[in-house]
Amino acid sequence: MSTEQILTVKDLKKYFKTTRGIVKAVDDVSFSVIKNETFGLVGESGSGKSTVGHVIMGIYGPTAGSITFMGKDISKSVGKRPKELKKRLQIVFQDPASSLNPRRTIAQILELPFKVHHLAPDGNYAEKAFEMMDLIELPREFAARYPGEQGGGEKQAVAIGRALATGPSFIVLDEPTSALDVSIQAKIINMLMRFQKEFDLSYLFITHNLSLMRNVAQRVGIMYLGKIVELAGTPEFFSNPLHPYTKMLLSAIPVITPEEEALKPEKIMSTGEIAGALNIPLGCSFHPRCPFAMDTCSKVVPSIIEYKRGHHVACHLYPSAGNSQ
Amino acid sequence: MKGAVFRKGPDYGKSWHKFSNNYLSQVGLGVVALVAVIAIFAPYMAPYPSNAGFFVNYPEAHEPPNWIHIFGTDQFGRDVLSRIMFGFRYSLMMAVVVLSLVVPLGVVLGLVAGYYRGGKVDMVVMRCADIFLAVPPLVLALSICSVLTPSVFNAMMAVSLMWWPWYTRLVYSISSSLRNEAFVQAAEIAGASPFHIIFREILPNCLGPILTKITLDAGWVILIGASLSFVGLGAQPPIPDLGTMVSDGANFLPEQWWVSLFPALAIVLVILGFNLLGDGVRDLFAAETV
Amino acid sequence: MRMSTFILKRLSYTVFVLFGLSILIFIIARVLPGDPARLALGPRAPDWAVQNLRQQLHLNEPLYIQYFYWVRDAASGSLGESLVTRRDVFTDVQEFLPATLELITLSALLVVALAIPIGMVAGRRANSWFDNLVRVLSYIGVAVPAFVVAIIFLLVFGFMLHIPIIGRLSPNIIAPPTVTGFITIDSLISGNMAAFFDAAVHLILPALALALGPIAQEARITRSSVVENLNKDYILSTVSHGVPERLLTLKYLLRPSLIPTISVMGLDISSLIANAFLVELIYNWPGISRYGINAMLRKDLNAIVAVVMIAGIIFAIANIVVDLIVAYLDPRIRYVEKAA
Amino acid sequence: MAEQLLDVKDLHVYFKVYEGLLKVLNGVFLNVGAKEKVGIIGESGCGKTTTMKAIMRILAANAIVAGGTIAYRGSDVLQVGMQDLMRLRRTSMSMIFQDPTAALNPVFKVGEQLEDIVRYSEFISHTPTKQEVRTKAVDLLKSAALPEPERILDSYPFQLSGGMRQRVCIAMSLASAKDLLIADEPGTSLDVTIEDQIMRELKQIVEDRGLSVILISHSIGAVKGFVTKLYVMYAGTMVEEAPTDELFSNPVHPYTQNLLKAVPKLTGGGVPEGIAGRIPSYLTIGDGCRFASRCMSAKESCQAHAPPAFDIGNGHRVACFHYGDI
Repeated sequence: MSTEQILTVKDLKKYFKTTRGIVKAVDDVSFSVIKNETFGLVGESGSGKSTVGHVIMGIYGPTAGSITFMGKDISKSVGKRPKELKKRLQIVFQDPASSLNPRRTIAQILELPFKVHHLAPDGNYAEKAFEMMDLIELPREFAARYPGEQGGGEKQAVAIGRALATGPSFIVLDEPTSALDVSIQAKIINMLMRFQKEFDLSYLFITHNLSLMRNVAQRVGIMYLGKIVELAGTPEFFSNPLHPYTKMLLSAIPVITPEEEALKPEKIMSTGEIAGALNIPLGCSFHPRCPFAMDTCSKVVPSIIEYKRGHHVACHLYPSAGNSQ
Repeated sequence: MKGAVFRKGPDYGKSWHKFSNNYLSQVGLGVVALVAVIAIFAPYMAPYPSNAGFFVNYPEAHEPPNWIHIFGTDQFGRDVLSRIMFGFRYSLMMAVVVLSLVVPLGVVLGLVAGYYRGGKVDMVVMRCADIFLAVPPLVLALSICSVLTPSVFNAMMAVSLMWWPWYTRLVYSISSSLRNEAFVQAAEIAGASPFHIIFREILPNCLGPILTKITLDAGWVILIGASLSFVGLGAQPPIPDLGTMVSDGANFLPEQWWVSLFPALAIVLVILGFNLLGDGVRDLFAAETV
Repeated sequence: MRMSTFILKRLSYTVFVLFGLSILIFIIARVLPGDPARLALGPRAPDWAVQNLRQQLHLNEPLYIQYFYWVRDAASGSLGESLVTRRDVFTDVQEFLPATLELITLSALLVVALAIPIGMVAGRRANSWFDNLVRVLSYIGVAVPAFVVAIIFLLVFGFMLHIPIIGRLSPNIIAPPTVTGFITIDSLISGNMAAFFDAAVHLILPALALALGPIAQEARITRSSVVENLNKDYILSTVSHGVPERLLTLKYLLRPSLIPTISVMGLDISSLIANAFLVELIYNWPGISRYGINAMLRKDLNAIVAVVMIAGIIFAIANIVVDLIVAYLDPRIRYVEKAA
Repeated sequence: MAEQLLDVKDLHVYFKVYEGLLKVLNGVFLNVGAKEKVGIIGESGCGKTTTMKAIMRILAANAIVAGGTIAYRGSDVLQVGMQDLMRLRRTSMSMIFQDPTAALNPVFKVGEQLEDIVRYSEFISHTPTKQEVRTKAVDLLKSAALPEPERILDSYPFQLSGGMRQRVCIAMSLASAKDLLIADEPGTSLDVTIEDQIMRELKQIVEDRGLSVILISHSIGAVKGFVTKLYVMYAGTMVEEAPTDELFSNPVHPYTQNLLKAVPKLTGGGVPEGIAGRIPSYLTIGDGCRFASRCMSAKESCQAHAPPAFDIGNGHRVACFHYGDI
């Protein structure tokens, strides 16, 4: 497998100004996605994982830091990006009920990207839409239907089809199955995995579901209050988690088989709640919930270090030159 | 859900079914249709078409309702029923002219301000709308009419000038919230132009409330027109405007009550019709999104 | 603390809007065809007199200078001379405004006092005979314009039942000394019960004529809000915990249901103010609206500007009051400020 | 077997909507013994919440109970008089709603809401003083693992975090649930680490107080460690009932089997195919097995009429004609 980086995020910051103060939704996040891999970004609500995806898509510009995509800097909002780039970078949103316009037919939705980028030389956009429907396994007679009449799985398939239309090389998957039932989730995930191989895609897979992540991602990053606290290859990540927060998450996941239970790390009881984005604790933002918190934890922000080869962690328990004052 | 369907629009069959099951909306549709037919064919349907304008027949003045003049006659001996039938013409014309001026303008302003939410366009448009909405529309319309020469045309212009902000505000509230919807973001990411997003993605989602408001407003515009002429700042005699007829007739209360009361009831009928119809239109669009 | 910021923001925006309104109405009065000086002096006045007056009224200056003079004068309590009364418009306003305020206040109280209980009962007993009756009546109530109601009242109560309803007081009653300007209250203060009853009778019908439409409207809104709330989880949860019926309805159901009702009161006040212009005319009610109509019919520009501004101010104050009540009812507004 | 507390038999609940009749619940059964912990799993729209609302008798106005009984301590909840129903709701059973944000009245302080419930639930014999009510409310919040109960009582719901809101709802339920606690997806709207805490606390409370519990969830893992008996629900019917361990080791109904398979495992190995199709429309649903349209082993006979629940021993019941061949 190649290690060519298709997308690199460096020191990314996204702050939102509100009347009650500044919300640091994303604070100094760096990672890169390798060509043809699925990079998983995991976190609870308020961790900033979706914001990362939205900044990459240019839904809003970053406050600081850079995003490099296929060698070009794209640290700006979508309106200012070159059209050619827009074709290469796509997103599937969490809830297809809101990402598909309820007043446009499935055909109209699927034709749009082809039309915008003039991707039908003969002008037969309807045919393009039909072909896309074949690809996402939707009967052609659904073309004139509205999204509201479809089930969640079918709607999400349409959203995937729309993302694929322009022939992208990178897709942000923003919790693509969290609005779906388990029995339908499987079909969508398998479709995504198939397309990845077929079309040489790289994914940034954002989710709160670690079990799902285990099955789809090659590498995983965990976010907590706007920062990545741990990042590793999936097998290493699940067999040897380092950060106390990761351990807490893993022990909190409900599982159904004894084999899964055996895989969990020593039980770390989950305590406390994620802090409000307006009053992030000083030092390590996880320290109020951390059973291993030390004095330094409330004072010094741990920087992220490569503890082992390919395994990064931001925690004072794993000292390196940078963290051992 | 069964069978291959190539429908171009939402399920109109179902919507119509729902609409036609609503007894009151049907009454509304009936009333509006009746008024429209009377207005269009007034010269042929009115028993005394000549009574619409300058016409004097003193021997028959102030006749109470009878078989010859079902709604009686006014101080000049004109048939009240005939004048009401012609009155509908001016009422409907008022509604049509005002709304066809106001709706496109107000809707486009609201859409654009909503799309560029937080920007300068939003600032200017919505602050202007707020200023126009700072006083009841009738009051400002009255004052505009007062500095102009009272006429049907000036009344229409004055009402139009007052009415656009309602549409701007309505559409703005929808479009500014849709601006952040994932489907709008998806269109942006696909590279769609602002024109496409405003008119193809956002506008269709505003249609339900807009059409409902248009239907309801038809009644209210007619009322405000009648109010202007009731005061004497709208249509001028001898134009058979319902408002003018009510106020003229009021001078002869209580003895010649019919001169005032029947035009008043005609106004009520028109407003009631549009109100009932408007509720039906609202249901129609609610049914569609089920 | 947050509440005061809320009020302050609301007030400053109101001042901005009223300022904008004053410019708008000033433009209407000056830019639209018609020479105020010519209007003041009449068509037969010689041209030199008109020119003199134009000079005196700064009409030859640019518009923004004229506006500046107007604002300066208004700040010092002068709104210019009325062509009709030949007094300063400010004096006229002082004389006529209380009557209108008395009328509108009573109407607004009637709306709240009648619409909310009607809507609550109709919503609680959805689809009962009472609910259906309310629905039909409210359709009619919304559709009948206030001036039509006023004429029907005049016919029925005035001419058929001979109840005195023209003006504020019968000619044979001596008005109580002015304290508040509300004759009903003034007569109570002075203990003049005859005047009180006479004033109340004169007041109630115009007030009701104004209030009928808003009552119908608000009853409908309250009803649908109640029905909607009855299906909310928080009401179901309260029911499932066995909270007594009375407490459930009068506390847990009433308060959230009132929020939309009260929010719409602003629009109702708007319709009360607008309709007062017609109803005062019909009942010869000596208020600011009737004064305004007379000014409009005679192109009395200074008076028109003043009356529109006063309508705007009343409307703005009413809206602030409505916002405060809504903020009182809904703590989310009090505590959570919207993110910018 | 333990003492019987709740016995739902053949429950049919329909909803009258504009388009016609939604036949949502079709022959639902449910059995809860004293101090028994029962779970119901099923996907969204399968009628879990409707069943619970029927038990609490808080169904929407357009609901029609078309048949069945809900025996609670021997008397039918659907038939008892208003006074008895009120007594049940105040002192015996209670329900925690899925979304704590929706379940708390947004315009009243937590204290007011909780104290009103306490006043009528905890003090049956006399009218309590304000102080008594307050003390009791504080106790309840403490037992729901809420720190600083006084501050919470003085807060509006929107000032609390999701986890705290759900704990407030639990406290409210504890006031009136002396026998049966219904928990409708208590952790679903919360984050994983918070859900984990809430479930642990809830389990502790239920065991300490000796309550019976019905725990509803669409997440199979969340109920597993909690309950001793599980029901699987699909499209308004109970398709399988078994002791928890039995259900996981020996699922019999095709739906249960596929559902268990479709859950992504922490052990990896990819995501298996789920179940094709979707839940049928309650408007046009036929008389046959409601899973037949998505079932790989469906035969023609499945379409004709609904399978009854066959008892296959060990307290294991399954509503499938072909349970033997699968």
